Amino acid sequence: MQFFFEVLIGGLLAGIMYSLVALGFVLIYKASGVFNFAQGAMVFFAALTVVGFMEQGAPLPLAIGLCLIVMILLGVATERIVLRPLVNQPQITLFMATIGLAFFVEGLAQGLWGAQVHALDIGIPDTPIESLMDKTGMLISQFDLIAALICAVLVTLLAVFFNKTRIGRALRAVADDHQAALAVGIPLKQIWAIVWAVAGFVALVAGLLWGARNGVQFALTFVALKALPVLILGGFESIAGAIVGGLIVGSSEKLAEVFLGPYVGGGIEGWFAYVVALLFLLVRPQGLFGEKIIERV
Amino acid sequence: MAESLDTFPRLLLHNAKVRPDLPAIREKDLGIWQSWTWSEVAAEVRTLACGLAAQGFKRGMTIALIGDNRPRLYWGVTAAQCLGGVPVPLYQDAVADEWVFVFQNAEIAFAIAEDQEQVDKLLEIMPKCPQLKHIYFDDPRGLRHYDQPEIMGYDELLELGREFDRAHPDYFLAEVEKGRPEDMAALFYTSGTTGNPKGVVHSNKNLITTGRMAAEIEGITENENVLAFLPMAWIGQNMFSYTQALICGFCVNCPESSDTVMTDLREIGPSYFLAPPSVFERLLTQVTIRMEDASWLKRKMYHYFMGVANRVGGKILDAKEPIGFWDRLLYKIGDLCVYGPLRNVLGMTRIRITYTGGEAIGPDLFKFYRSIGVNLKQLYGATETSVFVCVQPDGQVKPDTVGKTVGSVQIKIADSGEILIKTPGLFDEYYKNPQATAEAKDADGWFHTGDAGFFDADEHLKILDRAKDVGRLNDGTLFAPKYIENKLKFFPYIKEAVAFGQGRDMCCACVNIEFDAVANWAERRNISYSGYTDLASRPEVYDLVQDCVEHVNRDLAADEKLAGSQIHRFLILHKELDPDDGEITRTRKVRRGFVAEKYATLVDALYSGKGECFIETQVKFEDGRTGTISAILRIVDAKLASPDAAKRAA
Amino acid sequence: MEQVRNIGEPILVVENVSLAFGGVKALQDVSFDVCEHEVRAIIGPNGAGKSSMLNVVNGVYHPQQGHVTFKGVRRQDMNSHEAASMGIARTFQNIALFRGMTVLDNIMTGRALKMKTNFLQQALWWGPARRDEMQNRHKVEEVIDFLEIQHIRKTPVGRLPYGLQKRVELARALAAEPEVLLLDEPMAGMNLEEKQDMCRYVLDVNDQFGTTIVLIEHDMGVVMDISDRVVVLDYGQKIADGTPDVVRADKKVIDAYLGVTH
Amino acid sequence: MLYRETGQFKTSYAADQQIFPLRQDRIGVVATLLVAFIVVPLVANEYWLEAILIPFLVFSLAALGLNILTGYAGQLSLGTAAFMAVGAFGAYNFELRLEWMPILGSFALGGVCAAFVGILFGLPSLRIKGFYLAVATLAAQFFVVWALTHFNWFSNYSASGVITAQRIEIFGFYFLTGQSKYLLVLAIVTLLALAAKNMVRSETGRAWMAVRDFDVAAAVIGIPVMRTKLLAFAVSSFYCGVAGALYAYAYLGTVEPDGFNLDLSFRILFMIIIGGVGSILGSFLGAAFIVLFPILLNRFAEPFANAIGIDLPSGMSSNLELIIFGGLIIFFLAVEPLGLARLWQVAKEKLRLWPFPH
Repeated sequence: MQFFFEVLIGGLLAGIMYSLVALGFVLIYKASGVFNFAQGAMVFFAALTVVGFMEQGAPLPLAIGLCLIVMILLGVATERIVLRPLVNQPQITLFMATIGLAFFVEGLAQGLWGAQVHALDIGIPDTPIESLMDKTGMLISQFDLIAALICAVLVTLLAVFFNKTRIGRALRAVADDHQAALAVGIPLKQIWAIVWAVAGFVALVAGLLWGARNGVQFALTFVALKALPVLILGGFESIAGAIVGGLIVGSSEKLAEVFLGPYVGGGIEGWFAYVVALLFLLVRPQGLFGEKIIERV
Repeated sequence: MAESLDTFPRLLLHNAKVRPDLPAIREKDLGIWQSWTWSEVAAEVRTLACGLAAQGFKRGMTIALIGDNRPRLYWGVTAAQCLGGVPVPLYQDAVADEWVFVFQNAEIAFAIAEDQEQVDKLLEIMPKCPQLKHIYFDDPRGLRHYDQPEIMGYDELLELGREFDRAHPDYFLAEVEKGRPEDMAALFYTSGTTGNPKGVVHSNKNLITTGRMAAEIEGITENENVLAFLPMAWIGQNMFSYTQALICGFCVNCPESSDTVMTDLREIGPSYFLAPPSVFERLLTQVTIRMEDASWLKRKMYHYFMGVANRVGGKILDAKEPIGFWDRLLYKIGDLCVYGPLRNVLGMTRIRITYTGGEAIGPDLFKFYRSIGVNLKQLYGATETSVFVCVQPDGQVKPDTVGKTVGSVQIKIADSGEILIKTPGLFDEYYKNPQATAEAKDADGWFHTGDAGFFDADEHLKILDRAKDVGRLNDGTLFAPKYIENKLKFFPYIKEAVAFGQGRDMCCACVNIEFDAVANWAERRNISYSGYTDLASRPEVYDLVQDCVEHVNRDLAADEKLAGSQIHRFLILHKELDPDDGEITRTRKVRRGFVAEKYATLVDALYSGKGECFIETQVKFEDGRTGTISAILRIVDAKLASPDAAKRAA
Repeated sequence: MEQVRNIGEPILVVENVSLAFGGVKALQDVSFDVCEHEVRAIIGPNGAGKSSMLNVVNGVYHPQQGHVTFKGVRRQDMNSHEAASMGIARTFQNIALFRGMTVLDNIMTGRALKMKTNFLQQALWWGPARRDEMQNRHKVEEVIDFLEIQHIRKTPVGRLPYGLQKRVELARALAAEPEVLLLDEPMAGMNLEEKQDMCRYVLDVNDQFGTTIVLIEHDMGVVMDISDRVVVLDYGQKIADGTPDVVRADKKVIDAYLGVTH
Repeated sequence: MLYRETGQFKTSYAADQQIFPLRQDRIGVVATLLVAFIVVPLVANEYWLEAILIPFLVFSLAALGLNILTGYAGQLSLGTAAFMAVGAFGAYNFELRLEWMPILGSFALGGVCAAFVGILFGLPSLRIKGFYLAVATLAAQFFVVWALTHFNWFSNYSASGVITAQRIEIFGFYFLTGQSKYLLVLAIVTLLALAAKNMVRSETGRAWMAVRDFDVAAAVIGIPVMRTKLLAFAVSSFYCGVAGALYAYAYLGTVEPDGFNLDLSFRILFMIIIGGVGSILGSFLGAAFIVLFPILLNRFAEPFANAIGIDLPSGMSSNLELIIFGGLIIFFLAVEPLGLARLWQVAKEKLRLWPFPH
């Protein structure tokens, strides 16, 4: 039982990190109706950029600051070059465009900083929390816990941003109805640029955490693939959904790997979340927190 | 040829025997070109004739055929001829009243109509034409609930025919045997420019002899394809799509509808083609409009190569003069880049011979087609002469003549300048109108055409105008209105023109704009307008037309004899001249006298020096209702060119 | 010409149908019937539930209460495919053509239920599939001829003006040779001439093929001229039912509908 | 300009509905096929055949399969490579375990296996649309690759699932040279492309497109939406499966499940986006582009960079490739969503109307 909890908590903590990536998707989806497949590439890009700056001699905070600027520029450029020409296209077209964007960003990142694996140290030790181990005997990484805390703070901040600030409310209006938002004078294009910039920031945080944990390498882009089932579970439009979905995915896949994996040869982490999400879709296509779609003809 | 092929029914049976499986007629219907072979046509005609016989149609009776070009209407023509009856094709777009005289004059008891529209019109005139007893319709749409006893579907008629044929298996061939070449084969009503129409009587012999003569000269074979898109009531259409088709055994193609003629023309790609100048004009207008929308580079290329074509194209087609290597090469390149594609989009790639007839054609228009390699030739003839009188022989085409006489046709020029004609195809008489017959055909058998003209040094006939229209201004200057009008009409922006001047001090003109072309032009310049009348009155459009008029004036000035008849003043009419309003004939000839009378106020204003004039006109809409259009028309002075300046320029 | 038609027994009966989306009641206890060969109109102001009614009839929406009886088969809800195979075809208020296809292909889809070959035969093309295709093409061409859209046969529907798109949609429905044709505002957004044309086509269809027609219209004038009986809906409820003359004189209709819009 | 359509009229529906109604097109296609079947094998060297033409054809087939699903039936799939893998491993196992099985039969059965897997993963399409579905197909991608790696039976218990394709033998003839393999692949691809064209121009294809363009309307006129979608998944996966088998047998010879990764799926998706969504021709154009482009890039980028005095770091051309592909995808989606095929069509239209612009 103790082992079960250990796995569960490990899964939940990993799940929060999934949530963080998923949050990037949700932000953009809410504001512009785009399912941004390039979110993973942005995470990779952010992490690589920070490492790159550090390798050039910049201290961590400066590297993060510089990278933030780069990410904001990238977000704004994306809005300009990718979204604007594609406005009013079907969602699926936009989705495919972001796959193109993902390739572009990945190519750019590696082109700029090289393709080798970099280590990233952000000063949080990845060791088990001793007090916890002493008390319960569970091995919970300190890093995971801090990362989860950072995520939680970020998520809270974003929730507040969305619900309490003027820009946040404008964002929600945009998500509900583009035309109407335009009609009441909300500057759609600025809003989009802001959202992409915020998504860039989220990607940066995710990139730092994931990069510090697993090393900065191309595989970081796959983090985004993990986030997809999270979104399906949680619904594309819900921040709460992203969080709950992340927790479900993180915990269930860890549990499955540990308790189910041995029977089928292991390695099921890669797809288990998808199968869960798929089964879930069949029951509730709009996700946990999504709204039911009524098709009018 | 053992058997005598001297009547239409015999020609049909002959074709069914010697080329049973070649296509005789096609119709674009339900998306494809439905085809019938000669043997199928012969069988169908036999059944149809038997059906008519069962309904009491007898030798010497008349039958009206009304509708667009439809195979079944053509078969109706032959079926009637098989029984010794007389087909009377009518203009399908006429309003019902126009038919009354014809039905009464020809005592028509039978009619085959294309569809509900035509049946309705027939029902409308039935009270005035009590002898009309049988109406058959081709397309049953909307006619299901018509319960008048006179009305019957074509298919039902065929059913009767099959029954009749079973009961009297020898009847059909016996009737065909009874046919004589001298029998009346068809009645063509010419609307004329004044008075009631006259029914021109042609025998089998007239039509067949003439058709054969012309076909032999041009080498027409069974492999030709023609597109039947002109009214069946026009003798030219009959000659090309019926008489010569039966003589030579070639295939006639009926378009899907009048809206799709251009597409159908392109699909079929006829090898033998006849159209009045207005069709060629419309095609050229389209070319001009569409080219204007082309990119700068394409336009440049087009104009450059059209220049080349203008210089050498006609000569290459005539193969008369030696052309330099460089010009030949240029023309070849032009053919690849411009002329060939142009012929292709116009549907003229396969054309071997094409005639324009029915009206004089503007020389520039004429040259355009020849220069891009379309063998366009002028044809002179009349309903009364079974069409062919003069044809331009290959290699000797001159734009301002109508060519040499065909075969055994004789022409002499009367002292008055009028052209007199004797031909084996000369009509027998005007139906039940001996007085008119006597006026047109003198005791020696010469037909008085009413056209003025003369032979040039190469024995080519040159037509000036209608004899009665060629006149003089008060100062004695020669005034040939049609010549001036044709010059105006060559501009894509001008659709019709009427020139006045006979017995006046100067020449003035009323002009109709070509709506499509001017609308396109206006859009390009962001000129807004609310409709035809408004567009026609825009000052910008007036400027546009003024340029055209002044261009014509410069041309006229270059000719000593005509320099005095330049257009001094003109106006743009607020409505299109319309056959429904009687302003032009159904073959689109302007009725100058009628127009002068109808628009007397305008003509007065033209000559009184007023700057504008109010006019209100009655118009007939397509559905027969009438209404009025009124407008204030501006009248504009055109600049005259001095003969010397014109000469210097030339 | 006086129309001579034999209006038959009820072919379609709607009984006490209620439909709600979430809390919004689109239809409340609506009943009416449609007789064979008649032209039946459903009118009412915007948002009266007219389109919802059609959507219930051909199985796009499933009512919470009530029944629809079609050709003697009574059921609470149909699915669209079933409705189509039983002989119901329809057009939509906002044109629902297949925008990536030509006019011809669009109309050919109307023959979906009449096609007898499977995809393997079609992959081979030669033989049965080709024959099947040709036969159905012939039928489709008759519809094209009937609605006079020959000149646009091979044009992608997206390039057509609105009025023609409406006609193509009607053609697609007709190609299915339906017994009942549901038309959802066939004349909306048309100019007078187009409306007259459309009226003529609707009447011709009814006359030529004996098709029963249920039509929704916003514009009362047109409907009154061409329908045999009219149902009036307002706020999801039936407020009148009868011949055009009866309906026109109905006090409730005048209040609810005429009073508002005219 | 080169088209002379005048006089090409149709007297039957069969003539009107043939694949290439224009004579000039028919001549062009016959000429292309003659070149492909006769001239190319005679003049092309082994490198061209083995490294360029065979993969081009194999990818064309896979793109064709994806295009059926995505372009015609409108269901986006990101699992193409998985279906190819099923085809490859399916064919391998049929060939391995059934001695009497002719190789073409194995290819076809590999395709059939892929079709079944396709139907299985297509089931969610009955409830979900758009990128939800795309995500569902990702599940296929990961699951299949995992299953093939972890269940050693599929790879006959080889390490890490690597399989080596058996030799291709038909009626005693061994397809060992590039030339013979090329001809075999070409024949298969030609036949399957013809079959695909036949399907999309008949009721099957119209139903796919109807479901793609407006599923509610499709249902209302009697098109069985579920069956249509599943059929699209099945046929599409069959094509991908056969392509996968050819990928293993005619192109690489040795494959492992990881070779059929997400990257390959994306590559094939790019082929149809660049080549033309909803176009048979586009599948070929897109495959040609994606196959040829990196080769050209490799060959010309470095000399070019050297010429202008830049020293390209190693691996740069693969990054450049990513950047350019990504950029092109965005470019095509924004500017010409129907891809190269559409450009070709526009050019053809222009030639037909020449010298007029419309």
